[in-house]
Amino acid sequence: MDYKIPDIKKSFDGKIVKNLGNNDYIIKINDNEHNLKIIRMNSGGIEFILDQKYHKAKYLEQSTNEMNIVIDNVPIIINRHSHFDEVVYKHSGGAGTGNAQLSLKSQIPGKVVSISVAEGDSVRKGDVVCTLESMKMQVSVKAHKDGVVKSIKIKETASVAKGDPIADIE
Amino acid sequence: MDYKIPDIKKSFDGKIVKNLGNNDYIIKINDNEHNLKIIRMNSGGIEFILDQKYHKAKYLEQSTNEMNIVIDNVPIIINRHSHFDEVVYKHSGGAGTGNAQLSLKSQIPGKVVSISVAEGDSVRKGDVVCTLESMKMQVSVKAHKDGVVKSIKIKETASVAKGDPIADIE
Amino acid sequence: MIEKVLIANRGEIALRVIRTCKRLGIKTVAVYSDEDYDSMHVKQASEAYHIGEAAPAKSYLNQEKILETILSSGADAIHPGYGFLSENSDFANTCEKNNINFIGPSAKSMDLCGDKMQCKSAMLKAKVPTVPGSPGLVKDVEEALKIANDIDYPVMLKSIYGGGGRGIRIVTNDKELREGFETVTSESISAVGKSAIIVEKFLEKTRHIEYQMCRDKHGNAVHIFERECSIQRRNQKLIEQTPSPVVDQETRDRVGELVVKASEAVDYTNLGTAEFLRADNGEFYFIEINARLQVEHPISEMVSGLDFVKLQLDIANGEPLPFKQKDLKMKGYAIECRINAEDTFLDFAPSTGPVPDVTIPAGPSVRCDTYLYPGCTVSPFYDSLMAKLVTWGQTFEESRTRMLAALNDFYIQGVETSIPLYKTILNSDEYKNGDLSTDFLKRYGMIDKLAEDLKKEKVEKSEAVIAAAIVHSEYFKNRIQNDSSSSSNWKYKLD
Amino acid sequence: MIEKVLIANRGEIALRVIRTCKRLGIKTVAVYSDEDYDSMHVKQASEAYHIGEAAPAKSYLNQEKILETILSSGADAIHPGYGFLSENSDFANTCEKNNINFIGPSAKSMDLCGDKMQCKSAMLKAKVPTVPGSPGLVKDVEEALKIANDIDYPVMLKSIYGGGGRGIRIVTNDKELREGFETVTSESISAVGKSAIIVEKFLEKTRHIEYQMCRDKHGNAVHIFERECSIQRRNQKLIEQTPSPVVDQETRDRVGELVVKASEAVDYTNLGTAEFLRADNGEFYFIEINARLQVEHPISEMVSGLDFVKLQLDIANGEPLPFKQKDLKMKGYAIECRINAEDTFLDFAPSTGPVPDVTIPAGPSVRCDTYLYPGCTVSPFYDSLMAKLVTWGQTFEESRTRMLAALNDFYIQGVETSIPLYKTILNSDEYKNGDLSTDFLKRYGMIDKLAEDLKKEKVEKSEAVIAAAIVHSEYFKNRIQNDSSSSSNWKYKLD
Repeated sequence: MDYKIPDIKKSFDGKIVKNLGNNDYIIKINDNEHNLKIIRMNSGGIEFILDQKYHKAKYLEQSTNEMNIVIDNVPIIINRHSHFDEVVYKHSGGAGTGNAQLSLKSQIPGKVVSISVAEGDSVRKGDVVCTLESMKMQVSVKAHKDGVVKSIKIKETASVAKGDPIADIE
Repeated sequence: MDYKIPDIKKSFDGKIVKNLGNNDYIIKINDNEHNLKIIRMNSGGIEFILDQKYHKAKYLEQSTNEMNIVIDNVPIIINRHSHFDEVVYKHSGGAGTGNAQLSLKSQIPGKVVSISVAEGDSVRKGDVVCTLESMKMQVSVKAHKDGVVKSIKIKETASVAKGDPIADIE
Repeated sequence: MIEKVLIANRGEIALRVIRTCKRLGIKTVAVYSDEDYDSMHVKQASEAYHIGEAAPAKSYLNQEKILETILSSGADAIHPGYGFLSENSDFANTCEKNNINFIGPSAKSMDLCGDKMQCKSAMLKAKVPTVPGSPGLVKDVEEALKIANDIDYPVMLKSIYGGGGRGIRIVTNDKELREGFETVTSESISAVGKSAIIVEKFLEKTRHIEYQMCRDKHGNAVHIFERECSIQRRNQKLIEQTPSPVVDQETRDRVGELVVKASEAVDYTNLGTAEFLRADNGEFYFIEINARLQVEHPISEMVSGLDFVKLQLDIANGEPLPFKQKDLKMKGYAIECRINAEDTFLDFAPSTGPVPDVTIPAGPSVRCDTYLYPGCTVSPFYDSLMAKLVTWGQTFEESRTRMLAALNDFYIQGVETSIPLYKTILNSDEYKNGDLSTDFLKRYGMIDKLAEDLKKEKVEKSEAVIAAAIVHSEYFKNRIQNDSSSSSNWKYKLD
Repeated sequence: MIEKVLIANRGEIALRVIRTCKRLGIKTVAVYSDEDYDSMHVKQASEAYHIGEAAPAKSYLNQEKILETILSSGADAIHPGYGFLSENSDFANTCEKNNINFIGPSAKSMDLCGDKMQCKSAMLKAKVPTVPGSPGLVKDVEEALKIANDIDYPVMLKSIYGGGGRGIRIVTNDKELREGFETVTSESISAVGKSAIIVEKFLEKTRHIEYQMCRDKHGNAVHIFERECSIQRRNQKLIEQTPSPVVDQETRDRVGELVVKASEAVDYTNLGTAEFLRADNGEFYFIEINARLQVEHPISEMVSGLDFVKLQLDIANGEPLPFKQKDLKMKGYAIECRINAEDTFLDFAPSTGPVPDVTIPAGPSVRCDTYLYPGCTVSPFYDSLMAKLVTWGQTFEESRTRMLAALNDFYIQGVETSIPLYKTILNSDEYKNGDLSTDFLKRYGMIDKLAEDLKKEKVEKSEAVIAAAIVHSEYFKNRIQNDSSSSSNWKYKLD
């Protein structure tokens, strides 16, 4: 994944290279490998040791393209190119061909932020059906096929589990 | 409701007498009325002003008969006579007569602590079907009629909303 | 003897007063507005009374309501803190009439301190030097010319009805003065319909140095050393320190004697502050008296070892000072940073709102007086001071490095703060060298330095923050792509 | 010059050392066991290295691993804290051989301090009084009789192989001594197979008073006043204070001179502590030297204004002391309470586990050195000291009331603590009057007083706690009985 920090010219290409178990990972930022040990993590933040140095980060509001992180008390905004919406779309069956399943199911657990369609609406494959918040990120869930929204299975502010039906589209 | 504090001889009869709105209440403890203003409250604790004096209480583990409260940093255990199980039982239809509904429904939102029956089990009216935790209290949900557990609709550690089905009993 | 004090204030100063009272077994009564029911001073006081709406005029400035609360709560004394009613002589007078012990000077003395002209002439009578210039208003340009030549150019012409830079002119010779006199007069008339001009020596690169005054009801007076408060923005103090880098013991004693005279000149009782301008040539000029406990009092507490709120209570109780001037010894160095909710880059505009998370610094010789707690709110109705962060050291360097460490530890989520600016200032050579003046920020381009520092900090933290972002992104990706069984690689469950 | 220090310790003392290093720009290296990956010292250090399993022998006492970490991290010095390897002369020796600056005395001096018999004879040579008695083992009952008559009854017969009360007898005359000698000998033989008896004066109502020693590598030595540490349980200190209520300036100077002699007698360098017993008649007897920084060092820092960790680093760097004895002035009063995770009513048994919530006290002249944070764990593998709570005051009363206020503010959820006991002690007349002795708790029935205080506290809080219970119960009942619409009476949503 690519990351940019405003005010800093170079961009950062970062990924997890290896999971060593016991919460130890090797990550790569641009050309350099680093050891990373996760001490504690939840959707609000992470504590980790990077190359023998402890850091604490808070994840504030996140969108799919912008992350607002406070690292060691220093607030930094990061832009990322994530394509999460597309990945969710693909896994919900939207990118497949000839998928005739009735239910649009959630690919992630999350909280329903907003619902974009009403029962009886016609939707086209790829239309946004609802927006979920998960791990402080907002992700759109898109229709996996053309059809009519027969029933909506979720409510705003409610939580959905992975695999829960979001809507029936016929 | 009646309350007892170990080491203190007298018992306390306490109730809310009046809701004045704006989070102000009049409560009565034994023969004395007090003004109570709720500043903040959640399942973990409460902050309130009682007769012009601020207090902060944490609700630690609670069962229906014993409350473990830290008040202004002082830990105190309270015994109460609550009969919550019975109230839940009654409201789930158990105390009614001729109730033929299929679903045993949850009368409270909560987290499933344990499930006491398996599908196919025979249960008698009043048998404990599961235990829910709500507001740091554990409450038993009892079968509302005799029958066979046809299906269990909940999982351990999952959350249920008020009115969610717990099990079908036929 | 005071047994129950109503604190007619909020925020950190209310907490400051409560803390000492608690220790001394004196009961405290907090008052709060609609905005403050969830504020720390409500939680810490023995009792708390609601007194009205959020707007200060409807609550903390509502004299009748506060008086009523004093009487109904049975408080026998009132501590006004600073701001609000603290320098309101009407209110002090009302308290006196109702036999309520007002912890501060008498209404009469407060009146005198509050009238700048009257106060100045009291000082001149007591031979306390004030900024050279006209003793009062000048009647015409000829008088202005005469005074200007007496005190030497440059001088400042100032309409007492001006303000915000209007109706002020600095002139360097007779010709400029004649022109300036006309301009100032017409500017002032066009702005407020009237003009009244005073002439004052214009001083460059001045320092703001103030002295802690202390006088009991029996006339025993001491000063408790100086504080240098030169680092300011818009005439408001940001950073204070004691001792001042330009005050040696001889100066301290000499000016200190003037301070004692000043307190006598206005028959001041209890704690107060005598403010001076110090010209670049070393001369001290009295400006005014602040007739109350000062925001920056903790640095003086640290070097004197005294508890000023206790001292205030003792004086209010009519006790004689338990020490003489010679008993007071200054020990070490102290610095205070006023942690404001403001955006340095938006010309210090206030920044308000909820504070979901906060980390308060601590440690040996670190003191943080604050009303902040996780989940609190910085209200737009009141002033922007969230915390006073104070450090002490046996040397100046020790107090400075302790302050830097404490500033680094201080985290306030949700509002902009002056913390980053203070880190830049405390790290600057100009600050380290004690090269202070009231135009310090501009003179040394501190805001530009801050911008550079923030950029450097980002670069330093970039790898760590990218690491944090990677984990967040990868975990999230994993969550989307894999089924629940393979996500067990991730020990930590995210909601 | 030391630039990077490895701290071979954990908990609050590791944090204490890190704090000063940070301020001075010295890099710090933390080490941690499996149990401590989430500990505060890991988070605060510049670098952190894992060194092994939870059991101390496999981590914090693992000399090879620690040496390896010093070398691989590039640290040029090691701070041992207290406990663990701090008084291990083998380890100090290893460091010396590897050119690592061990912040403490030399291995040779440490050896001498560690051998009680050798240390005692060094003191006798230097004319530092030790507890009267046999200079070493007595060879027979006749020698014991002679010594007992020299030093006067009562005396204590003690087998050096005994322990836990066995092999000890207090005797008051010759007859008892003859009988006792036999009993002690046979008890010791039956218990451990051998016996070797010493005779010591039996002292009643003794106080534990210790002095801060300070000596540089050039032989300059001072003492930094005394600490009274008489309030103990099972010979472990609970509350310390300085000055001692029974040490006046003359005594301070007189015993202080002995302390300087003591440090010279064992060629001590860096900071250390000389411990004394003070008999009820006012005599001081040297007991032993603690060759390290002491848990209770902050109270001495507070009254001297010194940063002891900085002083340790400066001495380790070979710098001469920057002051002489006459420059050191004691200012004010300080108290330390050791906040232990233990159950007072279970004979002080350790109490361990997760601490979901904690509130750390703060305020003017309050210092709390602690590793606690909300969500941390008190480990059963290490000692029970969670925090050192220290307060200063211009008077003893000020330090005492500040401590009481701080103890009231201190909240630690999840484990039993010694906080309630300290509140009882600090409120007692015996403590206020300075009537201290090492059997203070028993002598004045403090544990019974604590039980009473806790009951009173419950009664005081009963209405408030019942109010909290009512709201909880009523809300819950409401939740069961009513449908969602009518529960809107309740503004607050409970999960």
